Amino acid sequence: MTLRKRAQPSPIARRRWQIFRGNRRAWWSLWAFVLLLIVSLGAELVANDKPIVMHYQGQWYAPVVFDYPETEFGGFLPTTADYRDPVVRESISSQGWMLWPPVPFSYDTLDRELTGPAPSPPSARHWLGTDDHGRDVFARVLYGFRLSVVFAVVLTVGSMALGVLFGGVQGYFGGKVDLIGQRIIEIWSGMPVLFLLIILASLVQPNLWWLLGIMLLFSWLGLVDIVRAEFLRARNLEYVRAARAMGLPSRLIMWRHVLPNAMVATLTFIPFLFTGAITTLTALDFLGFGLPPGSPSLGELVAQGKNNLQAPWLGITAFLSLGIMLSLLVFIGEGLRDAFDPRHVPSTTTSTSADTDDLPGRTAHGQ
Amino acid sequence: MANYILRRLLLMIPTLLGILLLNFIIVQVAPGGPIDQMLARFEGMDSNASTRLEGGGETSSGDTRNARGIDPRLEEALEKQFGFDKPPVERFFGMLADYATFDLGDSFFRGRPVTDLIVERLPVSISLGLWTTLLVYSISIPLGIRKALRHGSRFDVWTSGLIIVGYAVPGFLFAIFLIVVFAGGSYLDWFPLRGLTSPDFADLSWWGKIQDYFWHIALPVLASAIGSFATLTMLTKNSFLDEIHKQYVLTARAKGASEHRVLYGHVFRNAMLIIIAGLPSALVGIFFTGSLLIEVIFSLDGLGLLGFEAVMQRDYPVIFGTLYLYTLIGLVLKLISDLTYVWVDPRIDFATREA
Amino acid sequence: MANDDVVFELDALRIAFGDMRVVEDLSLTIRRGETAALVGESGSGKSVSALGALDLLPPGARVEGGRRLCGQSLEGLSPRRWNTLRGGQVGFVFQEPTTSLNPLHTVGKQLGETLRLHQGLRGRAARQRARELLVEVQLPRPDELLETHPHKLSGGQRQRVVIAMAIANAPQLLIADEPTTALDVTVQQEILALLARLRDANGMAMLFITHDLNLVRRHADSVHVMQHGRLVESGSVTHVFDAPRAAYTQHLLAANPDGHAAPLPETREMLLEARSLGVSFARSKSWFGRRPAPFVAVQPLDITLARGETLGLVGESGSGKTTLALALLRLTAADGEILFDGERLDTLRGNALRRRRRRFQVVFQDPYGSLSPRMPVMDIVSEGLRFHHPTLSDADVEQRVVATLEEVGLPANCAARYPHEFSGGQRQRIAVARALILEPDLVVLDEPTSALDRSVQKQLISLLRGLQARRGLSYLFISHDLAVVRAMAHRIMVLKDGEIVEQGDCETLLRQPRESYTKRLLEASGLHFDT
Amino acid sequence: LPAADVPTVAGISLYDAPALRDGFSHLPYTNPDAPKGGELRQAAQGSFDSTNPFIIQGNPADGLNHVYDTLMEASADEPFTMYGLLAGGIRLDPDRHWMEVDLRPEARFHDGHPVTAEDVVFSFRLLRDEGQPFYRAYYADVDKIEALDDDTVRFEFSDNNSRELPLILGQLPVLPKHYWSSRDFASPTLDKPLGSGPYAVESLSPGRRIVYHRVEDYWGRDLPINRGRHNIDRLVYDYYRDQTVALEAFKAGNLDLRRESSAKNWATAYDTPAREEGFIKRMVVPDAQPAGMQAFVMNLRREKFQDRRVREALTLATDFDWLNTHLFYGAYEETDSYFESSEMEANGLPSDAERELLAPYRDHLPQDVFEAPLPASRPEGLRARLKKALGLLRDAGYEVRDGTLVNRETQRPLRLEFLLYDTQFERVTLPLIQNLERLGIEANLRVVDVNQFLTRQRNFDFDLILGSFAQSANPGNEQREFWTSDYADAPRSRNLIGLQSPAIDGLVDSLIRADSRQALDTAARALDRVLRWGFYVIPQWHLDGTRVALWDKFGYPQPFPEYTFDLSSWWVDPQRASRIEQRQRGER
Ligand SMILES: Nc1ncnc2c1ncn2[C@@H]1O[C@H](COP(=O)(O)OP(=O)(O)OP(=O)(O)O)[C@@H](O)[C@H]1O
Ligand SMILES: Nc1ncnc2c1ncn2[C@@H]1O[C@H](COP(=O)(O)OP(=O)(O)OP(=O)(O)O)[C@@H](O)[C@H]1O
Ligand SMILES: [Mg+2]
Ligand SMILES: [Mg+2]
Repeated sequence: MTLRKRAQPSPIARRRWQIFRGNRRAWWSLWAFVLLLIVSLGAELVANDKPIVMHYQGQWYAPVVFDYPETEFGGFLPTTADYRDPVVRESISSQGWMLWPPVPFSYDTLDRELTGPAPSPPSARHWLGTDDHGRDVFARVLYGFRLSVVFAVVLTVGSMALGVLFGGVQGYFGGKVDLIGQRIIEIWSGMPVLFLLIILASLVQPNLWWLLGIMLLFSWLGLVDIVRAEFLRARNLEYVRAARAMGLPSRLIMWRHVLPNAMVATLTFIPFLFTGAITTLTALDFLGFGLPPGSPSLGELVAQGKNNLQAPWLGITAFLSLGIMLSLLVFIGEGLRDAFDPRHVPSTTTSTSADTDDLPGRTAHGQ
Repeated sequence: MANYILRRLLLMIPTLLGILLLNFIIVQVAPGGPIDQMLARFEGMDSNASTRLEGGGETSSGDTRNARGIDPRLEEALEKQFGFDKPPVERFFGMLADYATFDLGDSFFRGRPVTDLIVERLPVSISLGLWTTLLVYSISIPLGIRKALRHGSRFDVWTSGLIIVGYAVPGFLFAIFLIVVFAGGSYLDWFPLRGLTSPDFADLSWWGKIQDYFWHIALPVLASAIGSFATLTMLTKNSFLDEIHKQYVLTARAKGASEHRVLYGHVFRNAMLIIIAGLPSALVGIFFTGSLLIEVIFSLDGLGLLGFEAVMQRDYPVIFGTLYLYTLIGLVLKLISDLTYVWVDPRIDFATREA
Repeated sequence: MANDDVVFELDALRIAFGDMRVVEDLSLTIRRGETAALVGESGSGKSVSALGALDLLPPGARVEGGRRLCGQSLEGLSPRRWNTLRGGQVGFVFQEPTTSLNPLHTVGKQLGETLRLHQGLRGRAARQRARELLVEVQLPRPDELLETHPHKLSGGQRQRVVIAMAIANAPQLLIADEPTTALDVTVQQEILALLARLRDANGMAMLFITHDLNLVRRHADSVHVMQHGRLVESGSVTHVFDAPRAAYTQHLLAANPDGHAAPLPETREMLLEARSLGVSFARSKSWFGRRPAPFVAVQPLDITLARGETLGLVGESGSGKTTLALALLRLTAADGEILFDGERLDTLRGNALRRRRRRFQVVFQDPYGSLSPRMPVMDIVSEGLRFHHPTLSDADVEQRVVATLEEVGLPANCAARYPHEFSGGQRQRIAVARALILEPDLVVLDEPTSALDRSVQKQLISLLRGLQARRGLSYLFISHDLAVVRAMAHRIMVLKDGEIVEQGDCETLLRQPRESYTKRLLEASGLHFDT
Repeated sequence: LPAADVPTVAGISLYDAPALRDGFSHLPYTNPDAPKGGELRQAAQGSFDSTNPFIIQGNPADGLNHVYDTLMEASADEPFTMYGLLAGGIRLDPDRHWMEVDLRPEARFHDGHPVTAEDVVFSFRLLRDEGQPFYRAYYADVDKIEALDDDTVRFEFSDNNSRELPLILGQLPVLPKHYWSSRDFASPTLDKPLGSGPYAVESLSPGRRIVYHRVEDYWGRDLPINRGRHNIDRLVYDYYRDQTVALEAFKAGNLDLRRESSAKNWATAYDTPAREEGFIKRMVVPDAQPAGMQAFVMNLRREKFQDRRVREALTLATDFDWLNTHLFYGAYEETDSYFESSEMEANGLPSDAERELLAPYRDHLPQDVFEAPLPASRPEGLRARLKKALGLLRDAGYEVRDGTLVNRETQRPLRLEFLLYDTQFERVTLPLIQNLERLGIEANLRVVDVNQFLTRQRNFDFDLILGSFAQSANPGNEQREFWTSDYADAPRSRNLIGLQSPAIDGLVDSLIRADSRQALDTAARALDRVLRWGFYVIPQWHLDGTRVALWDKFGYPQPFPEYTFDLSSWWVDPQRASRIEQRQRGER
């Protein structure tokens, strides 16, 4: 028997990892995404309207972490100092120094020394220009990326879990569970989301978490039908019967046998669910039921792009941020798909055929 | 099966009731009603879709004419006219009784039957929905299949890139882009800016009408389709990747079936289940609620806009009438898609499986 | 050595998956009207060679060496050419008949497609021909079957459909990979006779892959023996069988299922009892038509199985063996009473039933289909163990998996591979390992040895018998291979059309069959059951 | 006074006599020799589904007013002066208890039926009873209407308080009785309406476009009031849902003229080839209409706004200069008066007449009203203003603790919420909020949908909202609703501020009772003074004029009429029009 020697602790995981790494596009996308995520998580240190550290009259300050009143630096306002105010800046630099983040604007900083009208085009001062409020677009994208990613991650994971759970249970058990479950879902999906948002907005100032909650209540509905269909089909397959014969409980059968095969759809949807979540935020912002005004959301940037056609950098930036994020996710998703595909051919053999625009496995595939 | 269908059809009644009731309650709870809306209208504070969706000027012009205020008796009259003097329960059952006979009532604000409003807007929605769906499906599915065949190749990568770009570009931004470039005064002035047909449509020849129609819907359809390619293509690709290595594909190959036959005759049906599963909701979405912004931008009066405006204006008859209709169609579509599952894959049944 | 007579020729064929070489230097030639048998150890590369010859391997496989059909090289053929070749000039019967059919197309449609592609037959003509083909391969109820989807057919029935497809266009070369494993001996005889007729009439060449040396002896002209991906011996049947040169060939020829099940203890403790157990399937009805009478797959019957006993279940293909077994294990809906270890099984449900399942395990007739395609072997085998014995540590589980895999003759290092990367016989053994690892009291084995060569078969049988002796296991053993049944069973039950025609003690029944059906079975098997 | 003793005149004015003598030949801002012909295409916003603009239901098309003649027609050159149109002669009781109108006997509807007194009475009743609710409010003081004979109508008024009523009646559109008596007036229709006006509907397609053509044999074409007006042959209203697209349509030459409401678009959106080639031109048409007050309104019903010093501090936090240069391309002017850019705006120190009006309330008013000149002096530069604001807040009993402004007594922080229903104003509100935050005020912006906005506005459940107090050249009764105590607690009233000040009540009274322009101006200035020194709102900005961009094919009289932007006196210059047409054709 010509079985390959493998002596790793968890060979299958290793194999998947190897395949994933073998897919250069996915691998680099993962890195890029992680990098972006890290940078945006540390957004306060990258783009902020406060110095990271400063030295004034022989004392050290860390304005990013602590609030100091302006009076501390010779001003008259007893509230948190505005370090961008020329008066404050002058006072500090005459008796010390400040270390500014690479982008000296936060997402809500109005550039009061802007020379032209806002939105102003990209320049050395504002790498991606300013939006129509006079705020730095780069800083907004950075913070917006973080916000959107948090929103999208939670929403995606949440709706995946719910969608797969409900769709799976209905498809797998069928009968009454399916019949009644489906009707309940139909009723549920008939809920007027817009009205719920309106009601919500009349009760509280909607914030990220509120929106997330409401969206989570409905976003999973889109997945249910597809997962259910897959489960309806898969439950009749021979290996599911085999798993039942083994005495496995339904949850395990669903989780380990049916789900991995219903994953095609689900896995395909992840990147789109992810960006879909961001677009949902956009739409909500658009309708005025979104994040509180001033929040750095990519959606708001898109809206601004539309309202400021004369300032194409707004639309382009929004489009690029969304596009890059989606591309990275799709590529990572493809890598994952391959890694979990039992039939995936390791890149060593495909590397030749993969790059010729030819059917893969020229000789072997037939035809 | 006939039994199952019958049961499903009967279950539609409580489902519809449930949806209507739920909506009725929630809509009652939401702040502001049609009367406030009506009064706001007199005060010049319009709340139609367009004002919400775009940036305009920085000054709000007040209208002196209306500076006179509103007669409090008017409010009462309106209440009576709209039937709000009756208790909600009575209104709800009245509505149900009407709906049972497909009488959807009259719009508060437009003073016309809801059915007329819907019928009037159907051409736009059907045009947009039909052509968008056709375009998307006829491109995405073959493309997805091709991508599955050439998984990992350069073709696969660049097409992925392309459709992702299409997905990432916000539809309305793209629509505006199309308008500015292809229909505006600054660059190419090739396409009309708005509407479904030209003003002189009626006088055109038979062939001219067709041309005129497609000339008008080209941009809107493109704009509303652009974002839809990605999911469908990727879904098709991945389902095909999943199926393409199964043993029966080998059998088909061994039979001497051509690649095309293997893919479309054998794999297609096996892989299409989830795409069929997603179809009803996609259809309802595209036809009825879909492209609100596209409709606004291309000044098309479609159902999406009708629904949105009805919500914003609290035009209850329109809200509930359309809801009733869409839900009914949605439920029927869902039943049809369930039956399609069985037709596509005869192994599927809906019977209970015990643990 | 080009010769007009040579239909098919392989020249130093080499096949590798990645860096794993599975076939090395395989050369053979087949002439018109010749039946060449390819035999060898399970996993030695027989199927892969056959697939490789026709470019049917999955991507990632590398095929090198010369392949010629009727003197024409098969390298670099255009897709169009391949299409006329495959299915037309070359018929192919796959080893796994159960999974080879498109699950969504009716039998009629799949047969019709072959006919249309190569003969241009359509409509009534195609249907007529398809029906004839079904009759030729001995399928009952041909009209109904034409409208039936594969999942409603028994294993043997599916196999015959595949054969019908392969011979539909009177190919010049027929590659048949274990074509008769799921067929009972009488049908097997008829099918092989049919193939022989075709061979003689059309001058068809046949590459016959099998592990059944009896068949080779009786039906083949030449034989090629493979081991570890290499050809160890080839020659005419008489030559090789009479004077095997290679050690492996000698070993293979010597290996015959022998021995008998250990005698039963005097006190027979009942483990499984079923009373008037019957299974019927609703026939699909046309719209608004009246529902036709259900198809009765198993007539209500009684069955008993004692602790430590092996009951051999034999019978015609499609007679309801698999259905009966599944019904006994509550894997398909059935009427009647089932008692397992004194407990009513048919009324149990949910968790209670699930807990019991550890005690009765099953090896499915279609091992490929019964293995989750996305699970590596390690997970497949260990899954039940982890669930039923949650206290076991990872290391323990792993060690037991490795041990079990070794027992069934699979090396432990295959644990990280997925099912599709195995040969038919290997998969069968994975399925056996999965059942045995739970240490059940009863195992239902549905054709567990159909894809195994004699030597592995022998090894497996002795493993099963050993376990029985040690742990008092009971087996319900379904097989067409009477030699194996004889080696395993205490008692035999003969099934025909869902009815028990005869049952009794193994030796007695084999030596003195009472029913004519049984007699025919025995005759056809070519075995001689004298003491 | 009996009707016979009252002279019959051709025009009436709110206070004084109309500027034009009876028998004038044409309105001063028209060109009697203007060529007829051409086309004017304009964008309309949204959609329409009705041609009946008078009723509640339906979404009426634009431009329907061209179809109907009114009793009188306003002059764009004078504030609140009207000349007879259908009315050939007017007899107005000097005490304004009644008015009689003589219809011109030659007046005809488009179908040839004469316009009779019956039609006037019918129209009046129809609009009052079935028309939009404002008609009922307008005509509430008309006690009686009566057709004296075929051509004479008499209106009788219930009290003489509203000087404006005769003018409002002058705006009465006259509908054909014979047409409407067989039709349902109350529900929307898409039939082409029948009127007697200069234009008639040529074609319409609901929601898309409506086209009017000039009625060639319009009965009134040679009236002095119409001479040189209604020159353009076809008026086209194309409906666009989206302003961006409408703008593109203009640039593409599908529209001839566009009023621009956005400073940003004005500054950036018109750089097209057509403009460089001189085919498109932009201009700001000035008008002398008072700009009114657009502002963030403080809700005085809330405790925190009771202190004038707090209110003043809040007004100090706006940075108009920054907004104007950075957001508005310098297009606007800061508003500081409630009667901005009109005679009624208060300036410098109060005049004697004003002092006289103010004197009775001296005790209730801050000293500044009498002693400080307007506009109120404010420190230059944001920092200085913030400093002053901080000082004011400290005086008012607030102090900053841990960065937040808290009331020294109650310990409660000063929290403000700006309520908006429209995201457009976000960009002007956020800077203000940031400035307020530097003072330690916890301000936030809340954008809700219109319905909720209305509900909250009705219940006066807000801190600050965007309010707009539009002013006409002749302020009148509406001032009561804007400023007086009676309306402070009336739901839905327009006294958003919640003013309850006897001084203001009194000043409004004298304003409404003013019997000459002079008296009116004085009262308005005094009122303006009091309101401004009360710091009830955070004023915003205004624009004196209308921004129009047009394809350069129009002729228009110059100088423009003083008060209104009036397109009816424009004409199409055939030569320039054909040049533009050539260009359009050449490019396609
Ligand atoms: N897709 C694959 N990837 C990797 N290894 C494979 C793959 N398919 C088959 N193999 C390996 O190739 C070897 C030969 O397999 P093959 O199916 O030809 O065996 P076989 O001789 O037909 O055996 P059996 O009699 O059991 O069917 C086996 O060891 C199997 O594990
Ligand atoms: N799901 C089903 N629906 C309808 N008929 C079925 C179904 N499953 C099996 N049958 C029919 O029941 C009969 C018995 O099938 P079964 O699989 O038990 O045969 P078997 O004895 O195992 O045959 P083989 O030896 O060929 O595997 C066959 O005729 C088959 O066509
Ligand atoms: Mg094999
Ligand atoms: Mg069987």
